[in-house]
Amino acid sequence: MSKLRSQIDVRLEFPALAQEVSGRPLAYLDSAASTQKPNAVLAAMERFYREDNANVHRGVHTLSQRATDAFEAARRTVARFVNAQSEREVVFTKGCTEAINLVAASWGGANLGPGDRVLVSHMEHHADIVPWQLIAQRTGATVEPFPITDSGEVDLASLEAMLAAGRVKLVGVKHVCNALGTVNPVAEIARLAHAHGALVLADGAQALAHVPVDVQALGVDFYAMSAHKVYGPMGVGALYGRAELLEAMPPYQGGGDMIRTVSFEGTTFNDPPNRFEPGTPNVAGAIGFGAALDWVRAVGLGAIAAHESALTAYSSSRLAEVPGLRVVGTAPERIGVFSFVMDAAHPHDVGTVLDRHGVAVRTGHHCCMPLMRRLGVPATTRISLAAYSNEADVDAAVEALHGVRALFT
Amino acid sequence: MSKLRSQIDVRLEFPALAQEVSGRPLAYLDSAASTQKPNAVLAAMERFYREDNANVHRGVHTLSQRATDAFEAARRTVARFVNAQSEREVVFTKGCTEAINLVAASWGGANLGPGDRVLVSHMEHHADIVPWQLIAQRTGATVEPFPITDSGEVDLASLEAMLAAGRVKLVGVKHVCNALGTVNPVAEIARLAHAHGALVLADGAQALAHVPVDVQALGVDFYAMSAHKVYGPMGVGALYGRAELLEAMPPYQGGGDMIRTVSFEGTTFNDPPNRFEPGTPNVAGAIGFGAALDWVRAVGLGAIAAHESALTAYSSSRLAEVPGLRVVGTAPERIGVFSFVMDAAHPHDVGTVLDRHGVAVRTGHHCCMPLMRRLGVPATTRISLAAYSNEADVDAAVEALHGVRALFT
Amino acid sequence: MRKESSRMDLQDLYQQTLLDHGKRPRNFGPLPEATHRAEGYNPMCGDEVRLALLVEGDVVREARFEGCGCAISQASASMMTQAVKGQTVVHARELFDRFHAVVVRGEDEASDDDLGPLDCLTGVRQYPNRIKCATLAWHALKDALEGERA
Amino acid sequence: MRKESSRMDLQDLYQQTLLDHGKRPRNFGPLPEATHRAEGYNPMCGDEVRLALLVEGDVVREARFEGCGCAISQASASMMTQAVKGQTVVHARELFDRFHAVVVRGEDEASDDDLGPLDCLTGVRQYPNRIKCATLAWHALKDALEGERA
Ligand SMILES: Cc1ncc(COP(=O)(O)O)c(C=O)c1O
Ligand SMILES: Cc1ncc(COP(=O)(O)O)c(C=O)c1O
Repeated sequence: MSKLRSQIDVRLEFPALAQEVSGRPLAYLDSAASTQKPNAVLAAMERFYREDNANVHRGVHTLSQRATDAFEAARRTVARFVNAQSEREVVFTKGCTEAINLVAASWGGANLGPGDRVLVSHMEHHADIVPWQLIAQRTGATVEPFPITDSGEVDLASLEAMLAAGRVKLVGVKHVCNALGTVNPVAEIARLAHAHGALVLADGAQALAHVPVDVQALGVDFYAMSAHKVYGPMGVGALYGRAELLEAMPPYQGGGDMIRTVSFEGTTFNDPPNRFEPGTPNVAGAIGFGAALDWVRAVGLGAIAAHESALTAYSSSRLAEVPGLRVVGTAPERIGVFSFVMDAAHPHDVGTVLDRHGVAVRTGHHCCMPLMRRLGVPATTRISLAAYSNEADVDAAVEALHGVRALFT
Repeated sequence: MSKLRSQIDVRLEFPALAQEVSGRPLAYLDSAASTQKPNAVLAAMERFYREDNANVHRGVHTLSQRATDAFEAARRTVARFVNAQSEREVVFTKGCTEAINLVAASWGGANLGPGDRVLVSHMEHHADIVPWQLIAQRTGATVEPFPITDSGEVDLASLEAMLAAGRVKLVGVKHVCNALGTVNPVAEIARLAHAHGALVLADGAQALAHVPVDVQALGVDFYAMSAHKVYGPMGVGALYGRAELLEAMPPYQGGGDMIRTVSFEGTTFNDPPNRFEPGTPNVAGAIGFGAALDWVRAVGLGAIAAHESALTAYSSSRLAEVPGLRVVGTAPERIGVFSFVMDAAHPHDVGTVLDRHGVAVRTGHHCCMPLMRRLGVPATTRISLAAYSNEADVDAAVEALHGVRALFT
Repeated sequence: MRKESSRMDLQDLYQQTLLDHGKRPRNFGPLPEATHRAEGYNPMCGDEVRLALLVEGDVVREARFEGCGCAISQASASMMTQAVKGQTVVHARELFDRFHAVVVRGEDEASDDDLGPLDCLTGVRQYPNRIKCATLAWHALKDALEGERA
Repeated sequence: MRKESSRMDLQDLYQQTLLDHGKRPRNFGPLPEATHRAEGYNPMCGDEVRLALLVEGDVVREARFEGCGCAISQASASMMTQAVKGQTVVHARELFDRFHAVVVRGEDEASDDDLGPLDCLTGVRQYPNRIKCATLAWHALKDALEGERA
């Protein structure tokens, strides 16, 4: 089967792509916001609801056992996908944002004090900044940005100097930048941080679908994930945490399943990961997450990355054809994400015009206001690719960008 | 159309019910743990993923606009279902447990101090107790149980005396008890609490599917909900909060969409409900929640309640036939939930035997350890009914219970 | 397979007058002698309008704005300042109400007196996610008039 | 439409010996002179086993338990105490390993020396959600032997 042929097949597995928008075939170039879902993922969730639906962990009956088995199998799938040592290191959450908030509230609440420092890169997502600001407010710690270069890469020398200044308890960094596409040197950052006694939380929201993730090789202490960014459903994600760290962390939220015994005199708590999963989990969501990772594995992350890399090169050269268009973020290590500004029009107007050409892109600050300010742009238009993206999508975008120029100049 | 006929039709809408377990037709009597989902709910979510899937709020493109419209329509559906004054009083959460944790962390964190008291009933769910214990630990407040009677009803006189003793900031109570089926006099509790300057949080997890909920008539300040207990999907729920309370509450978690501006010098926050919804929400889940409430409305909550009430009476008399079986919780105001103990066998063994008769029930403490201790039982077996339950389900359970006696005596 | 309306109506949104105001906004700049000020900010897209009014007696003598954003938000601010300059405060408030009714609530502008040159902003009604761009400056106007004197 | 195995195998789980031990547990009661103690608790169902051992030299002289729970957890505790009483500590540990191997890891008991009277506890293997009931007392045994002298 030729490469092109298999690419066509992959695309057919995504029902949402087979539609017209504004009278044109949809060119969905907003995968960094949320990926489309393949039939395999939808079918796995549908099957669960039609055959096995029940609450988990608490039931002696067959459906509950099946639901529990499927839920725990999904946990093992996530653990294996990121090469955790054990599935007990995987906590299911609502998404990547909740995973980071969990660490900030539980680990941060117990381990940060006045004068302690949390460093996050200047290109971080709001989800990597604000949870730490909130806990810092409560604990007296500070949250400081470590610098990035004009090309959109972390400045390791500055990071090291900031670490050397002392009292850094944790370094937070995106594995892959949603706004620029930069793949950050997480292993190197972890090495530096650990050398100075700080932990590392990597935000893997944009990584999982595009680059191999091995939490042990990266050497990270925490790794946050969202299913909906890797062909899975919304409303579910996961936190990887090193076993001994999770072990020592106090509860994050209270409720059923996270307890051992409850009384008004004193409540005791369950072991991880249950300690951090109060209440009914999103069982169908976890199953969909597992099915999504199975799908990626079956298609092959290597094949996907190769496809995306070729399409990234193609996009690069096609975008260069559009006069007055400037891509921001030019790190050599990057995935298929292009943030750009145009002389002719504001990103918001670009987005509207593109939509009327059937091209879906994101415009704005991409939840990275400090990065936008750092790069001196109020906002950008962003094109982001996935396994199902193809040259026709990019062509449609480029044609529409010419339309923008025609309309506004 | 006769009543029976329409009941048969309702049942046919639930695909998971049409299966055999242990060679018998499944008798699903564990709806209080999680209800089954009608086709309409599954179809609404499937349709979203197949046609409109995109992230919300942040996009200028058509799919994102459709997703946002559907998400906000679901919010209005929830608001109308519980008669909130405005949809801005409805915050989407992961579930009922998260809704309560949100109030405890945000409102509690800002409003509780040393010596302040939170009262929750002795029959509360762990989700209504532990979040308050966690925040009490941080703030120096105390969490105290207010008593219940032997029949499983709240003791209003004692509650009033405890309120009169002063410094009560909030009263937490389940609208309907998941373990006993008791419908608590929430409006009366709210009246008492407000007279003493305390707020009221009602846990509506078990109410929404069975009794009419009008947050304004109940006079509650907060109302917590789970979609999966009312024919909706897992991984989504909602918090109703009075507008002026939500307005004044600090953020709960940090991330995208909950902010106005982010910078390392200082971050400002969005208005409710967005302030409390960081990150990508469970859009498909919210849509499924809305579809579930639409389904309840279409079938008619009155018709459902009448059906369940008749079946509750039937179950009562059939269970009375089983020698050595004692139902705990005999409040006159109750829904179709039966917790019982048997002389012959421990609940856990009862559950296993019933499962082998195709009957799905819950056994254990039902996340109500303090209640179990209060009633002097280590655990119970629980049968719980829903709109799709029928006499055959109850008959199968009673036959299996006779089987338990035969096996163990 | 879903079909959406074509993109013919882009011209309805980006009419020549609007594009012109977007590119060369009128009344853009500081107004140190302002008596009323307000800011509008759209966190979704980062559009910003800082409005300054000089009100003498009942009359809006001068209106200027600064800020940045898309063509629609800038054009809307530009045209709004033109529309209120020299008008009474009462009339400016009426203008806000009318604009709001037409653009947000979708009331038919023909039923009332028309919006005159502001008409070209009503194309935004077909673009729900752009309505806030068009109303940003108008909300700043309302806030400025309701606020304390600067 | 899914089919599950029938309920014929209930008899495999609830064998007469097990039911008998469940109803009239042996070695039930306090052991004030115990040298080793441990508790087992299953938060899922509330089963509780408090185990007390009197170890003299290398030998488990006495083993008693208290607690409450389902037939399986109580019978398992009862039979476990019978099995270890009078045995060496080393043998008690081996028994734990063998029981664990058979019941949890599902190894075929025939491949090794058989479990003797404990055999009737192996029916639980068909009931994944009941395995913890059967192993509760055994984990308490392991903990007690590993723990400090009381
Ligand atoms: C009364 C009550 N409150 C709270 C909850 C927790 O709901 P969830 O697990 O959906 O968060 C439940 C269900 O387990 C319940 O029955
Ligand atoms: C880098 C990064 N981190 C965190 C998030 C937040 O993920 P979610 O919204 O799924 O919680 C996103 C997506 O918006 C992201 O791109």
